Amino acid sequence: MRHDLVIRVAGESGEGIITIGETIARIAAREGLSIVTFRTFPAEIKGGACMIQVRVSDGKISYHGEKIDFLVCLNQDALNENYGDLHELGALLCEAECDLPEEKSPRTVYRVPFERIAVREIGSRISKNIVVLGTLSQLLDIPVKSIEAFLAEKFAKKSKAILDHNIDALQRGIRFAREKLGGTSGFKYPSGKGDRRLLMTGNEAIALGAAGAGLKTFFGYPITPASEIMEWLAVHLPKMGGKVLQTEDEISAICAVAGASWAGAKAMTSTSGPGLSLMSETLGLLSMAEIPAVIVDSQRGGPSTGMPTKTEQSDLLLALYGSHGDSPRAVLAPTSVGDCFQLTGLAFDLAEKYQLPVIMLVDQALSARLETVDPELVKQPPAVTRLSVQPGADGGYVRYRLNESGISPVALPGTAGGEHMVTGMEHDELGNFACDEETHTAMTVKRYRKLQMIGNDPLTRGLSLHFGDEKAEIGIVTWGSTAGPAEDAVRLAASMGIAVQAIVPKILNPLPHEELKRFFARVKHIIVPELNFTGQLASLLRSTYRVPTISLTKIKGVPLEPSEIVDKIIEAQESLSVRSEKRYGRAG
Amino acid sequence: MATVLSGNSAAAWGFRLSRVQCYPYYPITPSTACSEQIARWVSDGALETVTINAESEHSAASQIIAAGKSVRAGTATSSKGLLYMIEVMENASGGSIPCGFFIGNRATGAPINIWADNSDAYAMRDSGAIQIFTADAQEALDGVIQGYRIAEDLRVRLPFAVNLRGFTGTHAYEGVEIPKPEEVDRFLPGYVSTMPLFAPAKPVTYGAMLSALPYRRHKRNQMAALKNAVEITQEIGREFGERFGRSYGLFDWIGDQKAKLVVALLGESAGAGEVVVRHLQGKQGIPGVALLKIRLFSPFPAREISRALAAAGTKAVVVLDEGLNHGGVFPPLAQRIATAVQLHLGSHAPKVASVIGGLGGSEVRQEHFQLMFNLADNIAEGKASRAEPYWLDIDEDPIFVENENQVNPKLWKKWGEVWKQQKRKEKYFSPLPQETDEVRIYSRAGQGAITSAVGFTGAGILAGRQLLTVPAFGSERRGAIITTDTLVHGGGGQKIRSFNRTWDVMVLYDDTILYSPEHQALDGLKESGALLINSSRLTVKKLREQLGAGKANVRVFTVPAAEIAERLGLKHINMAMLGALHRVYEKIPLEKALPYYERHVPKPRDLSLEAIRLGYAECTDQGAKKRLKEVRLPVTEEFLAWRPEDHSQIAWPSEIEEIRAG
Amino acid sequence: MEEQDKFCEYLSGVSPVWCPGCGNYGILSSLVEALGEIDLATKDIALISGIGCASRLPYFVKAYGFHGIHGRTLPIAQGVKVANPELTVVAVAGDGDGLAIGGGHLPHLARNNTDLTYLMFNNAIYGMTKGQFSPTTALSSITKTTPFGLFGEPTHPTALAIVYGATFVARGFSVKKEQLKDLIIQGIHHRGFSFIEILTSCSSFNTTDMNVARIIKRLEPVPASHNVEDKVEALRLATDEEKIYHGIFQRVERPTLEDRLQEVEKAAKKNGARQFEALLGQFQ
Amino acid sequence: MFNILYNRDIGINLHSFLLPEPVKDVGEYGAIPTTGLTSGHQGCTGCGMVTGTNQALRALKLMGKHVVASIGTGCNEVITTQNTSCWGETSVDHNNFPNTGATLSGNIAALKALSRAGAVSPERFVNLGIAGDGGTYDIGLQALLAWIARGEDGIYICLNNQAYMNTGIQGSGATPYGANTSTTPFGKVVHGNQRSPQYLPDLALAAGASYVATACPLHHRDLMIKVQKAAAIEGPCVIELYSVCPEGWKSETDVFHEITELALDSRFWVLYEGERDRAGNNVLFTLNYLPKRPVSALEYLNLQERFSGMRQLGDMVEHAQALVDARWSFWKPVLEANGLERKEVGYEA
Repeated sequence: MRHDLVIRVAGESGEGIITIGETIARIAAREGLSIVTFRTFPAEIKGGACMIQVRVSDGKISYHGEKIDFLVCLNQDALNENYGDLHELGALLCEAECDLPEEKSPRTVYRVPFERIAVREIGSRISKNIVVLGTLSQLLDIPVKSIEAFLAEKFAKKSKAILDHNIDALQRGIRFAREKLGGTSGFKYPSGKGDRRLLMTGNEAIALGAAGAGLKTFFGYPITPASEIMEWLAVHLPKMGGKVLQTEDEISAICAVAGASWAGAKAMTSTSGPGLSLMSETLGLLSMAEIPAVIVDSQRGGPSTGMPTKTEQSDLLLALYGSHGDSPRAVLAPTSVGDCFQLTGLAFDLAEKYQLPVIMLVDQALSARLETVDPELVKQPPAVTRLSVQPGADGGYVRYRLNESGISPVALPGTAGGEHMVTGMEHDELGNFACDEETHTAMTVKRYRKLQMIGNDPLTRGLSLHFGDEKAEIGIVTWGSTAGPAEDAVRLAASMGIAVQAIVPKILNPLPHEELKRFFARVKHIIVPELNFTGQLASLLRSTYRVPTISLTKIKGVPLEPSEIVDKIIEAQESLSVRSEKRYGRAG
Repeated sequence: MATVLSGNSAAAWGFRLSRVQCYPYYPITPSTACSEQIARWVSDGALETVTINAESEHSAASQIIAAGKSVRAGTATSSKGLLYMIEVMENASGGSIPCGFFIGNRATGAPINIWADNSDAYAMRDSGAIQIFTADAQEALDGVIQGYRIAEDLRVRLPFAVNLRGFTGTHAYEGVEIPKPEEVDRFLPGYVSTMPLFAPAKPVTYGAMLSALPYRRHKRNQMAALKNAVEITQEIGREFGERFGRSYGLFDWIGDQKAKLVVALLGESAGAGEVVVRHLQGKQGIPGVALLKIRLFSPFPAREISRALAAAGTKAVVVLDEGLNHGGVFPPLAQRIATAVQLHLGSHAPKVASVIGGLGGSEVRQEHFQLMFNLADNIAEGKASRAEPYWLDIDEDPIFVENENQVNPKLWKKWGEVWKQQKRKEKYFSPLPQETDEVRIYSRAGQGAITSAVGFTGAGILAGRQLLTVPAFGSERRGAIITTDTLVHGGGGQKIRSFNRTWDVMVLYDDTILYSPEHQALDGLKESGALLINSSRLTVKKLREQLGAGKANVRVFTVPAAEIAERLGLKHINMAMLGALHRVYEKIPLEKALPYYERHVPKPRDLSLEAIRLGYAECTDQGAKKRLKEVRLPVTEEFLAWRPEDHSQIAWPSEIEEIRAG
Repeated sequence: MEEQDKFCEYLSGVSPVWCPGCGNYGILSSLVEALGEIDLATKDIALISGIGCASRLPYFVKAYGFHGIHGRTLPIAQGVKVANPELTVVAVAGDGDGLAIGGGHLPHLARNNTDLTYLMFNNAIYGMTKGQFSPTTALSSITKTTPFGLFGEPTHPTALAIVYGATFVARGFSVKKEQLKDLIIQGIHHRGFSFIEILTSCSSFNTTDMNVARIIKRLEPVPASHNVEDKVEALRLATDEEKIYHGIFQRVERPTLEDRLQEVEKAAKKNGARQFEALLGQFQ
Repeated sequence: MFNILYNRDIGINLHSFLLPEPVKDVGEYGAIPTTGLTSGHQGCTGCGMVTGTNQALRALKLMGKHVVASIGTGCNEVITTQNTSCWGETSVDHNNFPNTGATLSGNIAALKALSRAGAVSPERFVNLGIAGDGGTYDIGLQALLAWIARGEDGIYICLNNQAYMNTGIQGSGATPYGANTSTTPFGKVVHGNQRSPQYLPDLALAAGASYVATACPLHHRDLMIKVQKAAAIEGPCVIELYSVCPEGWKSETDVFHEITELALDSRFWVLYEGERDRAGNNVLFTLNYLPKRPVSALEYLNLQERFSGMRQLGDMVEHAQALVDARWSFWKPVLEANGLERKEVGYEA
């Protein structure tokens, strides 16, 4: 049976809350355990409530856990905010003076005067979080050696005094736990299998994936929650000969990507909802001029400024159709940090191979989620570059050749004899403006057949997650980070005796028609859980496949929880037995 | 063997064969082409003439009269040009200089009008020159040669003018026999000046000032000399007939020898009259009718004409004048005939009526002659007629009036009585049979339609038929809609020079002409006719709709001439259209015409011939198949029909059901 | 190579679509002559343009052309230059394209000193959309969208470029083809962001305000004494009310964006270039 | 137009750079063997025109040429062909008033045609056109300039008596400023001819004439030499003769000499020549007569009553003097070359 532990640390932003969470995650990952984290950010720039929830498990997990086993609150606000999520059988470690709400008291409460230890005994508030670590190491039986090794690494560059100072704080925490709290809490830290796992956030995985795919030029504009991608690349891409440039706005970024890609470099930008809206005109240009480009959209609460630090999946229709006119683009949706790495590589491959813009939809939760990734996954895939040609001095080069494959070979600027025009205007094969009806029809067909070819491309086959009982009549279709809670929900439902099967397509344009059609044939109910108000995937499926989808939507700025999905499943279950008589005669 | 010449070119040949030695010229429509032809020959060295680029007609005439004192000189002019010359013409007739003029008759005066009538010739009638009126290109050529022979005769020694109606004469292309130079030299010896200037031994003075006595004696001699020209013209006309097979006289009497009714006129408009006369001859209830086509207008052969009328027992003569005698009693020709018959036949003189028509390019049509013979009939029966000229085609003052309110009361007050007696007799208006095929080409100026029609005429003549092509255009250079009419006649027998204006074949060089309200192009097309259009846009089906019910069985042809021209890199579509015309009008087969075209199409000859063949081949009446505009894109229909996965097709639910079942 | 062939070598064969009498013809031929004189290989020229009459220019020149979207000439051009520094990038935009919708990008390109040549065709009207006012239309003008006279002060593109710190700022006039050709040549040779405002006439929609005759009367070459590094003097010349100065206002040498990126790469590779695998360490 | 070159030496000039050798000097008038017009013409006593014509014909005959004269209507024509012909061995073709140039051109063409046909040898003949100032400056100008423009070889002589004399003294294009004629009367408001005169040599040169000259019968050698030159030079040559007309100028019939001398000395009439080499487009100007003594315009005007009104008005005289001085300033380079500075005749500024 899988053993996992859900720890949540909450408190005032700036008190090193996140460091506690990341340290636990890092140590677990080094021991081969699976980690999924979930963190929230305060809207304010400095200060304000924030929390990080770390789920450690020795099995394969993809969700940060619904109920908390072990809650750590460093101030009263954090306690009031997070107390509700604590499992009845969970334990609470909190600042000494906090007082607990009456109506529900957890089984065990540990009160530790962290503030007093840090300020008065050690003399520096900032090392309070190390004291908490020390306490936790005892309560959760986390090997102290691992913590000390991690601290040594973390402060290696700093002076020895600071390291000692932190070790001292650690020891104080340990001592206090042993002397005052009775040593252990009953929640056992799972023991790892030993083969180290990589640990990274979604954004880091995307950036790494891009670097691996041979990204040459990155143009971006800071926007929560995507900025980390640019920041990571700014540090590491130049090492590989790449260039990163922050532009004056998203429009300039995406246009620079268009220019750079046309000039022959693999180019990418990353942004969030508001940025993608600004980029929509250029998306049209990219698909009209058939220029490869990768655009990452880390979705956040919308519309407009919305909730910058909150997660949502409400940019789907914008990603699919955003731009005036029929402008084809591929849309991918990673479900996990591992996916983030792999699908970024795939995005570059598709863009280069089919010469069109590819949008990768992640959301704030996934972007910020720290998760372990299997090292084998993180390999540099063979680089795919666009079909190029050297026309030679005699010229006669035709950029938008209407050939059988539908993919016109490209003469990169600088190639002799390849002089040509790319344009946003409808054009003939040579690239000169031509607005007669035949040309427009033929060229639009040429551009849209690419989606069909992507659908049939082995690269995108088998890109969907399948879990649950093949024979179940209730089906779940979801996308992106909601796959995690969906998977837990299926497992939860199964444990309640309700058969459910689920499919999570990772490519949303073109949709994997065959897989989805076979899935719909197998089920009677199709539940579509997603983090947006209008049920965007649900309406897409309904319009594309004319199937009666049941939409489950949530826009609270935090991911769906398995229990919410299971409630819907139960509801479907009951209605199924009633309605099936009406429609299908006796059930079964 | 006949060559296709326009009236102007024929006159130019006249000058060339007469070995004219000095030809000053000044351009004026419609006679310019004659001077251009001479200029081309001189610059190519085919003609020895000394040409002078005069700065005005007045100077040109002065130069002719000066040079005429030593060598044979001549030029061509029209309308206002002739009026400038008249100021100097007296010096020629007064100075007995036998120089020659070819006049393309055209209206004069305000308002300006570039089309034909005789007002310029009439303005010249008092300048003392010989005036010969010709009816077609052949007569013009022969006229010039005979003109020099008459003028240089020592009994005459006066200048002469050969007149041909503008456009319908000067620009009409037809088969012309060009006599051999040696034969003409025998007929017309070199010119010897009686008082040469360049003879040091005999210095002479021209243009001295004479006081009253010597002046009046001189004038009398001059008149006598002009009078001699009547008899000499007849002599020379007969001699020309013996040498070249075409004899000429003072006038032509066409129709019944014993003609009670005679219509008299000058020049080219007689063509329509001849057709009417032949049609009316021997008709039941129609007395003898004849057409008096007068050739020698000045000196007017009064006695000869009077004697002819008397011999024919003519009772009534209706004279058609294509010009005016401002302030006079009758227009010039009518006045001359009226006085001639009065003076020569006294009480036996036939009654004379005057009709004015054909002014400023107005057309003298066949029905006008029917009107005039009807009028003559009434007059012959003693019905009253006007002592003033009648007018053709003037609605407010018609020749016959059914009822009073048809005309303005003032006019009725004046001519009511006459109108009452003048009755319209239907027997004169029976429809005329049409022995000729008529082809009309609508094109835009500058498209080369005339060149193609002239080529067609030449080919037709080579194929043994008789053709006449008459272009009609305004003063525009480029772009205006112009018409080019061609008449095709079976060949032997009477020459026909009159259009019926109902077209057997109509050719449109530009499909937009269909929509020109002013032209109503399709109205004149015969029921059994054929329509040929240069168009790659309009299909035969669409054209049929345009034709409407009335013309259901009209054969319709389209030819993509513009594309053919473009393919061959030719500037004009006229050769392709010519080829297509042979397809539509089979009576002149292309095989017969090709030998002619090999020598007469415009350069580059091979491309023009190719265009003719392609025009013939690609002319179709099946309705151009909707050729997909040659898609530049190498894609198939299926490709264009492709759409992204459309899972919402009607059949869709079944697909899920299928999988469920499957 | 005979003069004429040289000129044709740079023509793409697509015949220009501008109205007869348009000033752009002069600019096109000046540009082509300039390219000929520098003897640039057509394969190394990238012509970027936005939307508008001016932006149709790349179709007529034999080179790598990018006809982008309205106002985004500069960002696209910057992307091209960053990705492929060997290319000689010439960006083309009109006054509406470059100063209205695209105005926001100019300061940043100038700041980055991206090594490209920016030709702004200033005919003080929206020509392509047939006669609306543009940021440089004179105050008194009546246009389709200001039937009762304009309500914004016209901007001076050259002044803007100077203020934004462009390292090469010049102004030419489509009729003065010789001087314009020299300016373009110097602009291309200049390492860094060269901004050339080119006054041009719109024969269809702006014959009053941008009337060639009236401009020629006010035209005045930049005094030889002008110090091309003196920004204040350049600004005064650029915004002079009566006289329209043409010539080079500013020419300063500053490291280009490419130089900066090279330095960044050098710094990043201080301890050796890194392959992909080397990056994974931080996640262990 | 053309480059102006000046001939340094002043006086009668036998040479021309358009001719290989100089023309024959005719010598004393009496000793010339040839005859021009025959007697019996009806010219007025003291008429300068007939004398000019006569001298021209005699000069041409001296060269052995048979003259074919195309003459325009005018005083000269009417008085010499009244019911007879006084033209002696010259063949005359009087055509009409406005077309002297055209008639000349016609006869030249006839000569060309005849010589082509081998009927005559062209050098035997010279084609001469003669007309008055009205027939040249006004009604005949178009024909004249067109003839010159066609570059046909011949001579055109204009007998300039400065008005339409035969029809009763009407103003013409050549009538001097201020002169009183029946159509430019010296009235109270409008004082005589307001037009400043044109100058035929200038018009002829502009039209492309090969040789132009002014002459007057008083200097017969100068006149006859010029006529001979004109005959020898290929291309159109134009000579304008100063023809005294006592009738029209209201002067005494016996002051033919005095008027001419005053005209020359007061520079109202300048004797000069212009020779044009068509290839180089240069025109060499030669001044043939230098005024012997300074004569004011007033002095010249005094002998002719047509100027009686004008003489009273100082400003008009001044204007006339200004016209003359302006015209004379053309010769400044020649005068300077010869070191002659013409002192202004003293009259109040």
